[in-house]
Amino acid sequence: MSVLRRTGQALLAPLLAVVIALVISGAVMAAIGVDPLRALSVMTDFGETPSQQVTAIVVVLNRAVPLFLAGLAVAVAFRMGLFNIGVEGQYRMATVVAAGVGASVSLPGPLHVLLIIVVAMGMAAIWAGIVGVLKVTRGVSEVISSIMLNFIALGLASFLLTGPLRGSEPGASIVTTKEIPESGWFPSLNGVFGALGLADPPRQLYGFLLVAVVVGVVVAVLLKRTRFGFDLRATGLSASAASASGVDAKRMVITTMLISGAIAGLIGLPDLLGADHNYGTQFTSGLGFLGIAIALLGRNNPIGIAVAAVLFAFLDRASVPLQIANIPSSVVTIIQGTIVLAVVIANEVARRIARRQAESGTAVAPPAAGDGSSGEPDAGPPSGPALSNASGATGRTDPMGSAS
Amino acid sequence: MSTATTAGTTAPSRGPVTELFLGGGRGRRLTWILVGLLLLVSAVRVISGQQALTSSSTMAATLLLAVPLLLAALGGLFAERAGVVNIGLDGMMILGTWGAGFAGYQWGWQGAVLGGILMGALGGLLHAVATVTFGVDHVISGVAINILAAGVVRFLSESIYVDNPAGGGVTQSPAMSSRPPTFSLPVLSSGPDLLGKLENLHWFLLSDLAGVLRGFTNGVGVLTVVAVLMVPGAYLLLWRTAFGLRVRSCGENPAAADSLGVPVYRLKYIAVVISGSLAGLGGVFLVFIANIYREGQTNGRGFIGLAALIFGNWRPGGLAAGAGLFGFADALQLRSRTGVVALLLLVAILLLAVAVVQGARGKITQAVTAAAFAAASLVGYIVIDELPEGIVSFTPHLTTLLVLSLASQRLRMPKADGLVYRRGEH
Amino acid sequence: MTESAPPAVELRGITKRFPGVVANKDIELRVARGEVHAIVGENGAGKSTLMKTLYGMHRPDEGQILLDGREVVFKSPGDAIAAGVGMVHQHFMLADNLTVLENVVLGAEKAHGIGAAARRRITEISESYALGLEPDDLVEDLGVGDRQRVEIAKVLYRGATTLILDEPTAVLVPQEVDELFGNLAELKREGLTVIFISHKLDEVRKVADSITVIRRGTTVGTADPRTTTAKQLAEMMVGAELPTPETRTSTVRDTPVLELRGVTVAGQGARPAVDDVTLTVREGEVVGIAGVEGNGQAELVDAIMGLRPLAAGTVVLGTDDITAWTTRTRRERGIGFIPEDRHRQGMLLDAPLWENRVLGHQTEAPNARGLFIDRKAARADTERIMREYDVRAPGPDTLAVALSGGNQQKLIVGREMSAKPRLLIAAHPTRGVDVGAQSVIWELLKDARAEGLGIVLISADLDELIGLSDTLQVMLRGAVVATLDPGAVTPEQLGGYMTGAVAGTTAGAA
Amino acid sequence: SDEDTSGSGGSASSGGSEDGPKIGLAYDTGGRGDKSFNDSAYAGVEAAIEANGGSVQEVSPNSDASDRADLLTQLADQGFNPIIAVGFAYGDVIGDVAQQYPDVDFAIVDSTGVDVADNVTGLQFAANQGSFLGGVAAATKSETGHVGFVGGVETPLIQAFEAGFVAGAQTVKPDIIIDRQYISPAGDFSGFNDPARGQIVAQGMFDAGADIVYAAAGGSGIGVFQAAAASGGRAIGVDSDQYETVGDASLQAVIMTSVLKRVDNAVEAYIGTFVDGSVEGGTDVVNDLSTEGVGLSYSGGFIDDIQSTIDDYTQQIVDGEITVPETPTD
Ligand SMILES: Nc1ncnc2c1ncn2[C@@H]1O[C@H](COP(=O)(O)OP(=O)(O)OP(=O)(O)O)[C@@H](O)[C@H]1O
Ligand SMILES: Nc1ncnc2c1ncn2[C@@H]1O[C@H](COP(=O)(O)OP(=O)(O)OP(=O)(O)O)[C@@H](O)[C@H]1O
Ligand SMILES: [Mg+2]
Ligand SMILES: [Mg+2]
Repeated sequence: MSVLRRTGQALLAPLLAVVIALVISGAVMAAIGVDPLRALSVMTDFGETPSQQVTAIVVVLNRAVPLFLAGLAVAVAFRMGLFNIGVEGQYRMATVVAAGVGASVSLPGPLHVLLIIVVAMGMAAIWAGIVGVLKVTRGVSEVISSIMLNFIALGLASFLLTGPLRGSEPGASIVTTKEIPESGWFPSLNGVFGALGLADPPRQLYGFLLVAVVVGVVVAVLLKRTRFGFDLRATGLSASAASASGVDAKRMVITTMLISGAIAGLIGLPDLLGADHNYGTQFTSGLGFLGIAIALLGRNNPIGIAVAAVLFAFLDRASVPLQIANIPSSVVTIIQGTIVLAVVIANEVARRIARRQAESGTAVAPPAAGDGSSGEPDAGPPSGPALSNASGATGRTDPMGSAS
Repeated sequence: MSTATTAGTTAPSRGPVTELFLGGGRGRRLTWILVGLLLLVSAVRVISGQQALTSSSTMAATLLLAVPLLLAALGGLFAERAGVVNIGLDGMMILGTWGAGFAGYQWGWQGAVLGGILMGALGGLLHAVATVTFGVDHVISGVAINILAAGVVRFLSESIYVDNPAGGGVTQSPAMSSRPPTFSLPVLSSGPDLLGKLENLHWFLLSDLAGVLRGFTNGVGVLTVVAVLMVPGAYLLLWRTAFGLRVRSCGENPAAADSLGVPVYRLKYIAVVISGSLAGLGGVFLVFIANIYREGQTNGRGFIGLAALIFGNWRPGGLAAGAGLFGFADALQLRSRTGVVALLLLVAILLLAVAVVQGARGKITQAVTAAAFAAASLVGYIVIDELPEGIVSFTPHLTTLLVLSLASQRLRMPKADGLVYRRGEH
Repeated sequence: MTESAPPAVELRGITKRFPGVVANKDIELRVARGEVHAIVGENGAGKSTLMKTLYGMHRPDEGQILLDGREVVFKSPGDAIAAGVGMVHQHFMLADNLTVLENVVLGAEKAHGIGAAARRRITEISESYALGLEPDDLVEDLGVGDRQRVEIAKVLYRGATTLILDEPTAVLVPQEVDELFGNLAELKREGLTVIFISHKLDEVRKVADSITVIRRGTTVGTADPRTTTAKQLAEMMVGAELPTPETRTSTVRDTPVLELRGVTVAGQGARPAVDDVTLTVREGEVVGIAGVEGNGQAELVDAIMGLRPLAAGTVVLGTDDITAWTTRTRRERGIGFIPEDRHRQGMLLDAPLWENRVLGHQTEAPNARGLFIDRKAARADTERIMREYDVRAPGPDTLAVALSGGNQQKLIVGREMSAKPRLLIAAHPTRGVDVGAQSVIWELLKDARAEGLGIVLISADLDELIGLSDTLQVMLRGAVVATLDPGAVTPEQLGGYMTGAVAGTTAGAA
Repeated sequence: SDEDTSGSGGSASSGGSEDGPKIGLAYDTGGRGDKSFNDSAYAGVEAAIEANGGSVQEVSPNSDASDRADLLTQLADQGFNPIIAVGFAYGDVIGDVAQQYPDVDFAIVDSTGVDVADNVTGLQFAANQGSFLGGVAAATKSETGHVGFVGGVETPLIQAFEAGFVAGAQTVKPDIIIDRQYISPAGDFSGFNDPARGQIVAQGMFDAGADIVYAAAGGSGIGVFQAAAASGGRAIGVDSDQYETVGDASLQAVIMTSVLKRVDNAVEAYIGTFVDGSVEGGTDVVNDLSTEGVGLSYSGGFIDDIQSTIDDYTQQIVDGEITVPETPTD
């Protein structure tokens, strides 16, 4: 009984969010004379042939992998109350440098890939580390420094690309780095489709998906099960209590930024190692900012982030068939925005409903009665207290900065 | 603040020179800092021959680049002073540009002002509903608004401008039907243009001063004037009126304000809507420059505005300085790649000063670090003629970051900034 | 106190429910005009809730509020203020970054604006009630006593005729308490009505004209302070005996556990926050640190815990020089810590109890296994602590924020004791804790001391300090100005040393 | 699939006959209504439909343009043929997609089809030649002997504009002063969409004494026109005839000419070859002065008086007497 109630309450928020988002998006569509049901059927239509359907799934997954990594990078920092708005610049620097290094060495397959991954993670970690170091030694707010470093990364990457790392011919309209030799490519997972008896799609399913899954699991374990993760979350919940408990706040800021950055370094690799094999002027940008939305949507929890990433990827893919069906594709952007808002609003509403239920349910004296059910409604924090702390920490020059 | 108090207590032992520079409170000190900076820049200009450093043209560009940041930052000021972190400034600015474009082509520049403010205010209202009424985390709501704004303007343009006989398209509006007026100081910066003549003589200090003054007084748009006046205006409103006190109390301790009968929710709403309006006005300013709305026009300026706000320690004067510094560095890099190199000389001199001061205070590590960086800058200045576009493009950002790390000032955000306030639970 | 006049404040059948809790149930309260009326009760009895109802911060689910016999309905504190009710909250409701003036005039700008007229009025109030306030001081620079006077000034500025004070004395030293009571007497003479909440029953008996006792959310009766003893009051509250902190048999051994030598901590200005402090804590010894808040005790604690760098001096734990150790190492090697502000330093309010049990002991059994947290063992051990230390909460997964202050404190004490420390830093271990929980905590400290634990005790409660300590050190402006024998000093004398009224000596050192 | 549910988008010309080509048109970011090459491409398609019948489906990429490959794939899946990708940005992905749909003909504007796939035709433009004429016009018309070039983003494509402009101007007046400035570096595409920066960069040139500034800056170009209007200078537009598209009388007065890139002609011609069945994949169609794929506009009549000079240089280039550089020299 109580288990049933608990799961019901846990599902309440996401369900509510979906309903709210559907209602708002439906209203928007109706307002512009689009039949929402038709739009929905267009969005969920993955094509007729098995090959088309599998392709659609591949497109969604390929898009979801970098989004997932971006969300994860943001979430790790969020969990300790740091707002890493600089993921954008971190992965850009990582990708350009990794592409440059990857193209300039020749190694046997797995080692080559490993080197590229390590370089990317290292470069992004350094870029994120600057933010951490500036925060603890100079008291510079991580928000401002990471915004600035995003722009600096943009310029620096451009300089590297058009200068020392330029690999494309002078006349080519897209400037790129030199192509990474085949030993540095990440094999696709298309073999899996054959094994599952599905059609082999024309598009390559990024093998990097596996790396993303592993990273997700590692982060989940790190945060939930380890002493380090405990320290990290404790700092996010209350920096003062954490340092009184023996957490070295300065080191924590830097370590967290390094981890967050290292994950950010992976964001560009699915494309780099799985499809493009070079970094160029057309390399996908903006994933760092989307990562913030994904992290928030996934409530900073790896599984939630995975779901959010797939959802966003699904919506992104839908923009093409919508256009083909003469429905404005900006509908998709509006849906994405509303969903983020809806999820958080739904969390709030669900929390209030749960409280009210508990209120009418238990009407006995003080909480001394230890039967376990009366305290239940409080057990699910709304959007994660780490978040309010994260924003609270926005720009605060905390005691750590003043010590020097 | 702390320097002020130490200065106060050690007053008797101070020589007349120190008294001249540091006495007389904040106003005098500020004046001296400005004079010092001008002297320094002027010297660097003469040494490097980079006339762009203080030309009226660069100053005018500085103003153009700084004003949208200033407006966004002022918007941020209102929201954050009321305790609501507004990372959605950029989205509200985007809405403002669209509103200005839409109203501007139909009703001229006055319409554009209203349209932009209105759209920005709508964005603010949405943020207020989410954060204040629903208690949604401020960062989440802001990020969502940024995403949403981009979608909404694209969508609106798609439905209104495509196949619109007045022109426009998915990414831009038709041109505004009238232009906002501009002002110049008669005689000095227009007509006989005495300042312009003086500037062109390239005299030490005098020409620099003339350049700066002329840049700020020649062909200045209405919105620029309004925006600049808003800096003291915001100070007076927030620090000298009951309304301002109430707003600030919401950002410092909403529970306390609430317990005194201050309508916290309503004030937060008002402040966040003002915030959105100001960001929207920043958007209007951008539309005024181009005379049309163009998608992507804000180009992340809302975020820079937020940075200017933090840079300025959540104070009107400070954020104006932040926006100004950014605007100057940006203007310089847009105008002259070689001018940027001259900045290295400026940096070298400043760092050298820091090294000397720190050395005198006995902070050897800091002094050595500063001196090392000073030397590096100097070498850079001597060796480099012109920087590649990629490097030059981030001059303003790097400058902001450097100044922040150097100043290492104790920034202090409103205490309850970003915290969701829920009154009781009922 | 004529029989015919209606009471200044009357609450009838007030019931207030919170989710899962009935905080007030059918409460009756009558306060006559011009009297000082005390409300006493255990932690979580519902006193603050009741006062918040009277102050319009929330509306009662049932019941009526009558002022001077007329029923009123308060939709907000604004309504209450308009009706002449003012409240000074248990947790100060002040904006640190605003000036005294701004804090006072906030919400009442209509009266005298926010400029010169308001400044004049505040100075007037400050002078006539001897509050000693500077309108342009930043509140964050003020000490607790001053902050409280700002709170009172706020209420008076609004022309309140009924004044509610929620635990006003918890953080004050006797001299300040006396000053406060002097102020109250002044107010009373002016015809103001004062309702005040306190856990210090002697104090209550001294100052109150009448007393209402609340237990488990409902009124259990009223008492006359002249005829009721503290013991009787306590029994009404909890049905238990009034505990005393007395420990007279010395358990002090020879081995020192903690030695501070010339410890100096830099302060904000030129004067160090902790100035050349040297002291020794032996096994089985409680060293009490007395001092008016803000005289370096907090910084001293930070220095011992490694939370603040030393400008000079050494800290020795047992035989180890720990000056360079991290906080974590210090805790691992046997320093337990009950922080002054449990919400800020002692707990993760938004985390479940078992995580709070882990906090500060992340690396120790049973919480950790290797680099991992042993969630199961930590949960189980939390349940043990809850049992052994009488922490009243539904279970280890309850969020800490849902516990009352006393229960939070018991959890902290249990957690710190579970690690079997050599040295315990206990800052205000019973602040705001009701008499029942207080006695539990005192017993725990005494038992641990008997087993050889060295304790540094910091407290604003001088009875507690004198009763528990083997040695007393008085801190004034960062320096130890006197070392006293707790057996030979009264709270009043101690207060004299703390405020600097009596020059420092080493009177009757043990 | 073309139920008439909405008035917008590609249904406009779907009235064309069933038997004509089903054209897929994938825009660059900005999409239709950009008053520039996207619109120009659409105009070409429209003209082709006029001539040959058929219908068109337009699609635009998402905000970070990460779905370009998907756009082409889905158009191919839906049976559109030919598929025209507008903008060199498709160069990264078009090869892969085209190889998977060997029966579909693809064209890409501003990029190459050589060595990409057998069914991709590159529609290229000798923008440097057009810009050369722009330089000639600027140098001839300049009274101060000082002109400017504002580039949107420092990409090779825009650098070709710069190279041609500089060469043209210097051919007329070897000692001419030419200010050159880009708004944003390669990889940062904000420079195509920031009129404010365009204005500021150009204003700097006018303040320094330039009287004609060439704006190869996409959407930022309007800022350049504003600066010209404010300083009493003149500007040269780009891609389409901006005198016609700017939609603002005060700006029309300063747009001396525009360096045209006849994307419309190229697209129309390409569809023509498709209908003929004479499409040659794996090749480039270079539209230059000889094919009138690039050139100057004369709207407004500002440069009518120097038409003979322009024609003269045009002839020299066509004849190969002048070789216009493609990359700028410092
Ligand atoms: N806003 C609230 N939401 C839920 N429960 C609450 C709220 N405020 C108080 N309570 C609960 O109501 C009960 C009474 O709390 P109250 O603060 O009135 O106690 P108190 O008598 O003031 O205690 P103390 O002596 O510790 O100050 C407690 O069980 C508390 O947990
Ligand atoms: N939002 C809330 N949800 C649940 N319980 C609450 C809430 N707000 C307050 N409480 C409970 O109400 C009680 C009374 O709150 P109050 O602020 O008076 O603290 P307190 O118990 O007196 O603590 P302390 O003794 O530390 O001052 C708290 O113990 C807390 O458990
Ligand atoms: Mg209470
Ligand atoms: Mg209490």
